[in-house]
Amino acid sequence: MFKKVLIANRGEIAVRIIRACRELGIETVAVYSEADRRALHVRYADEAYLLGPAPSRESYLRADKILEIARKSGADAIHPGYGFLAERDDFAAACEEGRIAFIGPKPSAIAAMGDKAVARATVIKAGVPVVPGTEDVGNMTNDDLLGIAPKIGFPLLIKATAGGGGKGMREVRSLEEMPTLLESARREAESAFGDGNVYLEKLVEGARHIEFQILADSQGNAIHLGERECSLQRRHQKLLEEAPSPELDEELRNRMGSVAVKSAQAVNYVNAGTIEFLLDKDRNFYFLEMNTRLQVEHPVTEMVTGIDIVKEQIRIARGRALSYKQEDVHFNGHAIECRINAEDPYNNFMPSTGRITHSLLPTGPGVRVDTGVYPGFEITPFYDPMIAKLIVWGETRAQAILRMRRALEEYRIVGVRTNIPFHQTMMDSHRFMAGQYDTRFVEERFSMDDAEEHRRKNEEVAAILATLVAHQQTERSAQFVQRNERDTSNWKWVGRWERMHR
Amino acid sequence: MFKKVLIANRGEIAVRIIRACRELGIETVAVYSEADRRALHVRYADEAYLLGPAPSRESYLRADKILEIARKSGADAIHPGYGFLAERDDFAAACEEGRIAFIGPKPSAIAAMGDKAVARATVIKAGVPVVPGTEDVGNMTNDDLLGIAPKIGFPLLIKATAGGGGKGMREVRSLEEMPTLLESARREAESAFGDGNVYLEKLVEGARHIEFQILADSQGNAIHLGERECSLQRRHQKLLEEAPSPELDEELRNRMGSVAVKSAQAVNYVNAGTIEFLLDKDRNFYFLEMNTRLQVEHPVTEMVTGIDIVKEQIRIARGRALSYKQEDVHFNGHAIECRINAEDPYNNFMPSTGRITHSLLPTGPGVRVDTGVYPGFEITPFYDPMIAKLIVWGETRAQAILRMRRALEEYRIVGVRTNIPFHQTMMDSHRFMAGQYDTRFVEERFSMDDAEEHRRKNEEVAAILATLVAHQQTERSAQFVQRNERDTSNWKWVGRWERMHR
Amino acid sequence: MKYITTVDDKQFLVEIIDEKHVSVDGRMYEVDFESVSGQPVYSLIVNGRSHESYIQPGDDAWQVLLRGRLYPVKVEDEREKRLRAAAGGGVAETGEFHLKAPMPGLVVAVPVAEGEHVKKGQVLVILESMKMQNELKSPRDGVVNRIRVRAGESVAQKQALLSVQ
Amino acid sequence: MKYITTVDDKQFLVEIIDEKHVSVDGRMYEVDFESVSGQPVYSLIVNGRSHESYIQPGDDAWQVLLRGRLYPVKVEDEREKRLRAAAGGGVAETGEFHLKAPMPGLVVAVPVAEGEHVKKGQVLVILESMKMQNELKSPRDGVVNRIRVRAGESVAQKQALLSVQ
Repeated sequence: MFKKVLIANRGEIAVRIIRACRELGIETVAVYSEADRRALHVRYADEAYLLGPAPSRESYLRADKILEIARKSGADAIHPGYGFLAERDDFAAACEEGRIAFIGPKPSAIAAMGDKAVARATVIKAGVPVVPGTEDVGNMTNDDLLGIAPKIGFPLLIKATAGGGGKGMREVRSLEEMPTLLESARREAESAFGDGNVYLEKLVEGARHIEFQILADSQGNAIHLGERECSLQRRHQKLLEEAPSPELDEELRNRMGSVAVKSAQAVNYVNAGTIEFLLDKDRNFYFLEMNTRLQVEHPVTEMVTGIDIVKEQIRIARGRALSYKQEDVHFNGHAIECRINAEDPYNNFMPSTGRITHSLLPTGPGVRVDTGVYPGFEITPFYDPMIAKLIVWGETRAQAILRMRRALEEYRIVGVRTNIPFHQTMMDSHRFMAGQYDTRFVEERFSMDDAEEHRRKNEEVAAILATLVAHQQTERSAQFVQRNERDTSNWKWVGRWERMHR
Repeated sequence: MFKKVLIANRGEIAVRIIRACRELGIETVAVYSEADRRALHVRYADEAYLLGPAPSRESYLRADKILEIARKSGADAIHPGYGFLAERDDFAAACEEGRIAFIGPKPSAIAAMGDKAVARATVIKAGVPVVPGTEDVGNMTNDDLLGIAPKIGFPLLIKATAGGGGKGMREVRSLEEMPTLLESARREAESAFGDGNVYLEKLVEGARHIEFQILADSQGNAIHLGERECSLQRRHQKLLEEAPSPELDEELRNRMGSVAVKSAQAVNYVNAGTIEFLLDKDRNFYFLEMNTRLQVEHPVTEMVTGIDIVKEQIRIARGRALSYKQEDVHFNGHAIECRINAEDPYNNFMPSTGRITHSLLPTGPGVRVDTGVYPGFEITPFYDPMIAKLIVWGETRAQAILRMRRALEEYRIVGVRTNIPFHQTMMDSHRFMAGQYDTRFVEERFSMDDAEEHRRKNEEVAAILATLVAHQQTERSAQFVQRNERDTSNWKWVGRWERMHR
Repeated sequence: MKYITTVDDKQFLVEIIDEKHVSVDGRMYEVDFESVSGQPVYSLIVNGRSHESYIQPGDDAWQVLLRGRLYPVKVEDEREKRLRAAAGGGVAETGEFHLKAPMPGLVVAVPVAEGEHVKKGQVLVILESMKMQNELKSPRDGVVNRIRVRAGESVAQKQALLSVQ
Repeated sequence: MKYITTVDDKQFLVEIIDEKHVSVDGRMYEVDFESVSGQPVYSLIVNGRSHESYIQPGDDAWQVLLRGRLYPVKVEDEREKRLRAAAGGGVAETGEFHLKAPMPGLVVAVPVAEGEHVKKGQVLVILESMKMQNELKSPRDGVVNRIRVRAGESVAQKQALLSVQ
């Protein structure tokens, strides 16, 4: 067993990994930026070391410093979480050289899957279907891409080869708008990954985003833990995930699952990873990309399988065989995850910063919250706006939705705006309830004004509430005036006292 | 379906029931005492009505007022939770008369099982083994009891016939000490239940307290959801429960389970209930009593079966058949519940009151918290000291213990003392880990000083921490002095100003 | 005390009678109003119905978050209402609009120039914050004025970026 | 600044050198000490080890709750230490002990009388609170004095109940 694991990350995922380590009796080392001295992962870890100033480049992306801290603290292993250094093959290789276990795949697998163009080429060879797009190419110029685009056909997507999380992604409807979009995609990719390379892919319309969780050990065993439905996205950022997908039946699940396992095996994959597919209206599916790391949305899979994916990752990194065979994996009930972001859904999802002054977590049966924040914590503009993940389990999808609805209503966060109202509106949406949605649903067919009837019902209550608060404020400021008057008279009294003792 | 349910309770269980109702789309009515205006159940319910002053007799025990509120608000049903009016057959009967569904058993079943002496007689007739003790008797005088005691043999227990939760219970080692103990038991029973009747029972030594969760519908179906191990008690108050019991195997579970179902059927039981057994060292088991209501510790059963017991209670009260047959009930993994009480384990478990100023709930995989408190809430001396239940699930008992250990470490409550350190010490106890404990373990073989090595390790850190805080305080008070000096000079300045303008 | 309270497009005449009574358009309500743990979280029980709300002052209206929905609510006493009526409507459409940074961040681009005519909804500034590029748009048609930032510059929250006249 | 700090029966010489350095019995430590969200919750990183603690002043020692264990810690500067040494030990065993109600509650019984000799550990008052009967015991041998409450009486927190001399 590892004795000590360094977690090269922050926020909810660092806390999640610390929890797994603690439950395995492994000591934990946190690293933190100056903005995160009071962050939960620092509070919960056994050891904590400062990396540098708040910007990621000077802290969580400083591979050199992180390795130095690992050596200094005597950590046997590093868990990279997601984002930051998680999909950097050079970092995984540096860990290997430093004789520190990297809790993730081999550098070669990261490299093969990390460059989206190489990944496509690799899985095509293994007979896995892919979305039509630019093939086997690395550094394409804008001219190259503009030339190939009409052959792929519009609409199409520009995607960052180093990408992830929708960063550097742009949708192109015509050749005319393509040059500008290429520029902005490259700019965003450069800023997010330090790599401005992009490639093109046909936009599959009416598609669902379905991904399969893979576990593979170093002894050649590879299994899948079923799918996650991740079609609810906005600007290519996932907002809500569920397992299982309302669209899949067992036959399709088995078929896609075995293709997913085959894709992972094509790069001799070891550890936890995710194969993303697009599923079109006719139930054809295409390999999109592989995420060679733990996903944000891994908890929905944990809730329906009972398998702790992070613990399994650690087990695999120690060289042990998987605890489960494919036939041991059973799916029980339904799970939904809502990503709670510090964003204002009433103002174009504008990020919101500030101090969380009050917070009440939803708890009770079937509810899990993964978060890195707490009352008193300051949300800074340096990192991504996800402050918590709210996950529920129900015996059926309907029960999970009803439970999520009550959990969202219970969740109170005061001090920053959050997208909780967005999720509440989603839970009330008939299309969502019916499971009828695709990746364009949020942007094209969803509105925050949906629930007009709900609204009318509570207008009078809102009027009473605001009037009472306004009235209270007026009364209070009147009292301030009165108190000031008393203060003045105090001063007068001092004067009088002075005169008396003159 | 019911449209509106009144919850005749407070605290975590009121919140638990509101959650179930909300997930079923049922409106909820809270009732509250003057001390509970800001309580969580009032905040979460759709409607809320004041009952009266803080003491239970003037609020939560006011059956008349509660029924009036039910009528006024148009509630179809009342859920009594546990404690307060939950086991009062007259209240259940009054609900029936008022054509409001009582979410619990028929008054006749409450009456039969509520009087412990009658209960014993009833199950004996049905062929269920009981602990030797006073039989078929109601109002026994002290003289009667002192006469019978030697026949039962010492040690024995005095128990309140209206009892529950260990109130009015006393252990007697000899005839000499019995008169005093009878007095104090009757006094406590009178104060807790308004009924000073007591009976005697042989004390089974080295026994485990094992209880079975029963569900029975009005159509004659009755099943059990397996057992809960509740042997960890102090002063007959349960502190920690787990499911399954480390002592039971499947054969014994089936045998005890079917006796439990038979006991419930002996009183034509309908709804959720619990049969408590003593299990002695030789694996003989004896019926102790039936709790004709939801139990505090129901969540451990929910965690291992996936069945929402409160939702099932509501379903049964509507006259529907159970959702499950005995063969649908499967046990998965292991669950532990720690009752978090506002009590100081370092000071003889003295209750602690005050305002919770800061609180951080443990969350993440496999953790559930049921609570009625939040930061800013005031713990008053009027109600019982349980402020939360921390429940964890693990694939195995060992994993559940490790998870509970990390959850307890994460749980921060500032403002009142809690028994969290007690549970932490328990999780480190070798006997607990091995599952080797009985109902006397906490009082006779457990010590808060157990973990001496742990202690030594952190003494130096504690020294540094306290010195830094003390130092900071000294510095700060020095600053106050300086500020006061400035204030004085301000006054001087006023004087000077006065003189100038004279 | 009487108030004219506007929610969405609906107007209510709200009278605070005493601590426990409020009338709305002549309908009398019994109210029990408490703030929770010193936060802008309020518990209101009105004729038995329990509501919890998070209420913050906004630019020209209270922001009331109630069961997950946001209600901007304007509360005016009768004197204010009369004054505003005298001044005439259409306040927001006239005068200069000052674009301020809604959060600290890095200016990625300013795709407009001083003197340029812009349409309502047109992007004025792209601001990167929390790893996202956020487009700050013009709330109305007008002419760009006083650009105070350049691409590559870091800005503080509420820092003035430019105005539209 | 130098302190003599006692935990359980163990004494440490703790010197606060500057904001970032502390020496304990001559061993030098790098410390990073922060209070969390304005509460008596403290985060201490000492030579890389992260500790979180809840620290409250007690009657004669700081109550330090660290990883679930409670440590009563006495902190004295050198002057205080010398004074106490001069005054002689065994402070707690002399003088009058005043029994105060640890919480509000109802006095169920006072099973002792004024002038009665009591042993250490003997029950002085039974106080009902939170539905539990709590036995308040004598911390040492002595004679009961000044009983100020009777059975059936309600008492406030910290209210004086009786004393033992």
